Amino acid sequence: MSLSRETLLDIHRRMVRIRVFEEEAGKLMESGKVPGALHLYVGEEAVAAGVMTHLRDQDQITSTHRGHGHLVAKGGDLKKMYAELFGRVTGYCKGKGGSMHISDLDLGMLGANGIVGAGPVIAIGAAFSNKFRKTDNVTVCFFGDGASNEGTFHEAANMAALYKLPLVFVCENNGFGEFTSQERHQAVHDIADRAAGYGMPGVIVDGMDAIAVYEAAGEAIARARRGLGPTLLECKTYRFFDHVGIRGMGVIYRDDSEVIEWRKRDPIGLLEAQLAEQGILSAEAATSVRDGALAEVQEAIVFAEASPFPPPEALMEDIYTTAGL
Amino acid sequence: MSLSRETLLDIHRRMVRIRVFEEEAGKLMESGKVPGALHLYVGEEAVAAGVMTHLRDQDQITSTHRGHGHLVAKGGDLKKMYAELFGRVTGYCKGKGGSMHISDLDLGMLGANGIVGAGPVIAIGAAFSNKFRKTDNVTVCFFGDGASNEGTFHEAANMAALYKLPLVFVCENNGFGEFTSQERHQAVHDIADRAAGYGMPGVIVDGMDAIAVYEAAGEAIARARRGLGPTLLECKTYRFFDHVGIRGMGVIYRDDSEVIEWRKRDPIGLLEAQLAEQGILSAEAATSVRDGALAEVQEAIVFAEASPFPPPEALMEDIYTTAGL
Amino acid sequence: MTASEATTPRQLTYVAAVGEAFAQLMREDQTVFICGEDVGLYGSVFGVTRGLLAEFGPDRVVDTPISESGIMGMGLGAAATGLRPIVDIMFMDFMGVCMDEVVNQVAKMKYMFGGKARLPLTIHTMAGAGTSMAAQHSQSLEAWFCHVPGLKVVMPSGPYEAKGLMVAAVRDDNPVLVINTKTLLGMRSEVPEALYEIPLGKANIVRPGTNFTIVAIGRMVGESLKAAEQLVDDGLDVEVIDPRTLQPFDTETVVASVRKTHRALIAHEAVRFGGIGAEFAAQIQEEAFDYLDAPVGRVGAPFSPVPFSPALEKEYVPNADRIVAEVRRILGNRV
Amino acid sequence: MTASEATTPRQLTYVAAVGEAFAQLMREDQTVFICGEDVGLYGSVFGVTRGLLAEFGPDRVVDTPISESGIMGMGLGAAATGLRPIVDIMFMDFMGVCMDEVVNQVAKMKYMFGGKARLPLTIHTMAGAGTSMAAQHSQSLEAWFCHVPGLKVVMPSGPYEAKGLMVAAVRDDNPVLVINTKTLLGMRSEVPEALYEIPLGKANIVRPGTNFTIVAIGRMVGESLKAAEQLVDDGLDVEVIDPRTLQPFDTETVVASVRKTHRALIAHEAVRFGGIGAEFAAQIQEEAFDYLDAPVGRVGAPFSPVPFSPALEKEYVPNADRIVAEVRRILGNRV
Ligand SMILES: Cc1ncc(C[n+]2csc(CCOP(=O)(O)OP(=O)(O)O)c2C)c(N)n1
Ligand SMILES: Cc1ncc(C[n+]2csc(CCOP(=O)(O)OP(=O)(O)O)c2C)c(N)n1
Ligand SMILES: [Mg+2]
Ligand SMILES: [Mg+2]
Repeated sequence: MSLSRETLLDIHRRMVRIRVFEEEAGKLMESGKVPGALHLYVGEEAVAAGVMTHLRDQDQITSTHRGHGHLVAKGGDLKKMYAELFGRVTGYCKGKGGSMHISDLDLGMLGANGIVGAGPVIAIGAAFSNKFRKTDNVTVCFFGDGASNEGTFHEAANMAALYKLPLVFVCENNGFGEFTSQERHQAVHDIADRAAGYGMPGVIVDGMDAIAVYEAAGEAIARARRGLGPTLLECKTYRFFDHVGIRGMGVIYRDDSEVIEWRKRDPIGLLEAQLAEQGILSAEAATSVRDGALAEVQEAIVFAEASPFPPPEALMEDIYTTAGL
Repeated sequence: MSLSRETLLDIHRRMVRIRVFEEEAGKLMESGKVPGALHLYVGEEAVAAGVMTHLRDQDQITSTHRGHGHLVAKGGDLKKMYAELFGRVTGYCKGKGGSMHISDLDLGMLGANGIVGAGPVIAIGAAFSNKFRKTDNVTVCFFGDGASNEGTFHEAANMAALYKLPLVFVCENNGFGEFTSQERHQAVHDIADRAAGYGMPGVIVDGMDAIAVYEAAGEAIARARRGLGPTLLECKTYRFFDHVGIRGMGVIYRDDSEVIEWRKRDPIGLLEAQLAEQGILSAEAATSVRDGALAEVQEAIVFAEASPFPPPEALMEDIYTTAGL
Repeated sequence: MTASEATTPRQLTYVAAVGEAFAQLMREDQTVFICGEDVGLYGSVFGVTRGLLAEFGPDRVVDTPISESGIMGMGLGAAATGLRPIVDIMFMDFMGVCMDEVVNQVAKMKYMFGGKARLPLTIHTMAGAGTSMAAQHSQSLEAWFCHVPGLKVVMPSGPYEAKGLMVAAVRDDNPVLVINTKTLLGMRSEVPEALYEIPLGKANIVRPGTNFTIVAIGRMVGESLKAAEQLVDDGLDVEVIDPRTLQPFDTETVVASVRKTHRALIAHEAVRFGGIGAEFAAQIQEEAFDYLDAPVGRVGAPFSPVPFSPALEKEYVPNADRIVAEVRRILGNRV
Repeated sequence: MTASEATTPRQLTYVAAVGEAFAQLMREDQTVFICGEDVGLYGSVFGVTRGLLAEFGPDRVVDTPISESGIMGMGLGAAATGLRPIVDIMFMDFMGVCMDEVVNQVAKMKYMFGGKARLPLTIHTMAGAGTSMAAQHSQSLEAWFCHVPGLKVVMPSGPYEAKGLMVAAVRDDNPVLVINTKTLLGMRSEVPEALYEIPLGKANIVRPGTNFTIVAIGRMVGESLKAAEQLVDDGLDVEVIDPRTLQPFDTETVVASVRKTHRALIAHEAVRFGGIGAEFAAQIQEEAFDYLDAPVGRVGAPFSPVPFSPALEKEYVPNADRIVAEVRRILGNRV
């Protein structure tokens, strides 16, 4: 599959927007301006961008606690996203969800989730619904290496294969479940090895290589759209920052050398080199993409900070659906 | 591995005792004498007997809702078992557990269980305990094909392989989860295929052939004792009776022809043929084993029916451990 | 709506009433489907889905693997994307296996998303002891779910309620937990053929009375009616109220009754300590304190797991005699 | 035992008190081990197990995969075979993921086996809102577990209780759920260095008073003490009682207090509807009906999921002002 110029630039732009969104969000959290805990996606941008570039608004995704990147890549409104992180009424969830529950049902983004492993079983429901309604929409379930040990993944994988659901399980294997490295939480090296036990293909891809992710995801998604059933796509990636916040080095649970090695394969740097080589993106162009994203993000932050907090009476609203919605 | 005469006769005797125990229990349930629901083991005797013949009293097993066969094979006291089925105070659980919770901690039988999939996670605890206490005891976890779709199996399998626990997962694949055939509850034909996804060996054995089960179980148990970690042993077997009770044919969810085919490979008939061939067990000897078992069972039933029901005050006893035990 | 308004004197069993509600609702709305263990080919171990597969086919009557978390998640994901699922969890005891999906996902999604979700999801399950099924197949755990914002909880006390509340639950655009009682499945009563709704959140005065109020749920409604007869000799004219919906609870109707009768007792099958009866009693004494002539009594199961032996289980499950005794105890020498 | 009896005036934070209890208990009994997510190398996300891995090694301080059912089952299987496990479930909200293991297995095994099981299992978790962690990391669900026969439930209100109750819980031969409160972790108080037990099932009168009783748990104990000060001007001499153990509940101490003070209120962080306060209130009106001059009040969270926005969360979490207001409301013109 050779990618068009537009597609390549599209992927690149999504990745840069995620990176800038996360870097700024991280600073705001560390400075105490954004309340709560942020799980940042920096280092893993190629996965969200490579997959999401294939999706329509009607295609659903289930996300994780590390969900900003997924929503940005799915086309999320940065203003509403930042407003949510700040807990403002203009946010995606009117400030009621925050980072861990950020969502946009209109974009098929069924929510970040505070419960590890919650996504897979929700994803089979969305996929079932797509099939039931005779659409060719697909559902993509993002989950981590740590989440691959929750029983919910197992149940969802078995049901998806049994019902041949239009679903793709995208495992973001960043080598750690919180502060526990993969070899300390499972005896297998490749999570894709679990696919065979459910009767679905298991594919491994370099999660730092956006083009590789795009191609592998393309096949899995096409397969799902054609009604041929689910695929387990394992993306080998790495979390540059800490589990929560922005600190990436000098942590007790991994060596700085490991971080340095992975950073050499920064997914954005990697893609920009490939694009430069193909004469598709010059250094200047790359910079202007970043500047554009930064301007957008700064605008979103200004919007968010200028937005009001929800009024006290909002506390008891949105719990139940009354008339209509 | 060539089996000694004693071992072969031991296996045979265990199987016959299970068969007779279950047939009589089934009648008593159908006639309303035994309250509640009994899940009978008839047809699957080779699995319990082939595995249990390797175990010591100190080795633990976790069982299922279909647990009589496991306890009989582990050396359970038939009197206490029947008394429990009848809900009498002389029963294994003083009548508080019944068929679905029959257990004998002194024999390492950690209980039948009313929750499908409950056993695997309890089994890793027992296995962890064996390792922690530096014993070479092993734990065997029995579970069904239906249970293999519960998240608990997945979590336990992963943890057992990760910690290299002295544990053997014995899947009793009888082709049905209640009234749903295997091809209608999972997309894989061999549950053993799931082992690779956890980093443990997966072995398939003819669950109607007691000798084959004995040999395969022997290797897995020896491996566990040597500290080399868990094995997933899938035994292909069949439930001759209905999910609950004794009716086996004329049911909506399977063809009689299928039952008839499987019954041709009745595990007891199969073993007796093998033993006759080797001149180890004559037809007469086989009959006397059965007669002996029947006498034992009848004695147990008389004991049980003659036993008193628990007194009302027993209702509020045994909920908490007070002084000591 | 009371039984008298029923359009026909037709009698139906509880199990048939539930099954009829399912079938009629599936005919009415093409987005309704039901999934669960053995709900299709076998028609459910309790018989509540018998015949559905034949009429609606495997796309809408879905047999599932034994994966309660998966089943509940499937219901949630489908509800969030435009369908109207009915999820069957065979025994209420198994709700523990999918508790996270029910409590952290189903109940909270709408709120966490700032209201931007419509979740017309019905969860159907079977509660109750008395069938020699022991500790893991006999529990009544309604109190857990009534404590969870985002859920509605109903508990039918008979065939008429079973159908009417199921219709209201499935048509409701919120997650509703329908708790049926296995020992009531054979009970018969008048059940209209037409689709009818019993409004959620509205209690039913089953037996009007003047000087004592019994608030009973599920199986205890029938037991309370028996108790009421026995208490006539005590000079008590008992009003029996069936809340029908436990969440939201119809405080108004119950409090109005107690302000009239001045004495009250709550009866449920669940363990007494921490049962929903505690909430009802607490509310009654809060709202009707100055009207109460005696403490609000509670009848529930003792603080033990459900025993297997019939000899113990009959001591365990509350009944009319237990209710009568408790009424007399709390009235003591106050009568 | 009250703080004054402590052997040394040493001050410790809540988090350090829990950690010290773990370490001392592991030194005392070689069969004690702790397992959970990131309890080893990282020392737990709350810091309660910091230093344990270094002292006791990986066999006794076990980092687990993210598999709550597996973790809980591991604790149960180990307890049933002679060990004394401490299982850590990071946030109480995650109990839903292993609810079956806790409720159907851990709580019932002894009874189902006719008493032939000894289960010295301690389950440790963190509850409470107020940290902008939203709906799935902020719940207080103690009511669920108090409703389950076979479990004991404790909820420390400060560092002294955190250590003493943990010691009692781990030494107890039954499954005990220890619910710590994340917003109290930084709180300091006098904590004896020696291993000491706070007896399970015994309430503590934190502040003696004569004409009003507040029964408060966890974080609400401190808030109630503040409220008591504010209420002095109302002519109220408030007695504040911390049950410390919720299951079994020390009805005796609480009822004795109310018979003396004639007015009572329950305060907890959990959702008010169906909270453990309902059980306490129901028991008080049952046991002290003739002594009550006013309805038993309850303060708890409103009936909504926990919101993320600080602007809403501060409205959500109960506090001293809310308690004062509720006391005044129930007394109305009765004072
Ligand atoms: C059921 C549950 N258990 C534990 C946690 C705490 N927790 C939050 S994120 C996380 C690690 C998840 O690891 P992984 O799935 O690999 O995702 P990653 O953070 O690496 O992106 C854990 C243990 C949780 N939120 N939910
Ligand atoms: C959590 C849970 N879900 C459902 C059930 C109802 N149930 C009892 S046995 C059974 C089938 C189990 O199938 P399998 O594991 O293959 O064991 P088998 O009965 O075939 O021996 C089911 C669904 C249960 N007891 N527990
Ligand atoms: Mg990870
Ligand atoms: Mg089976």
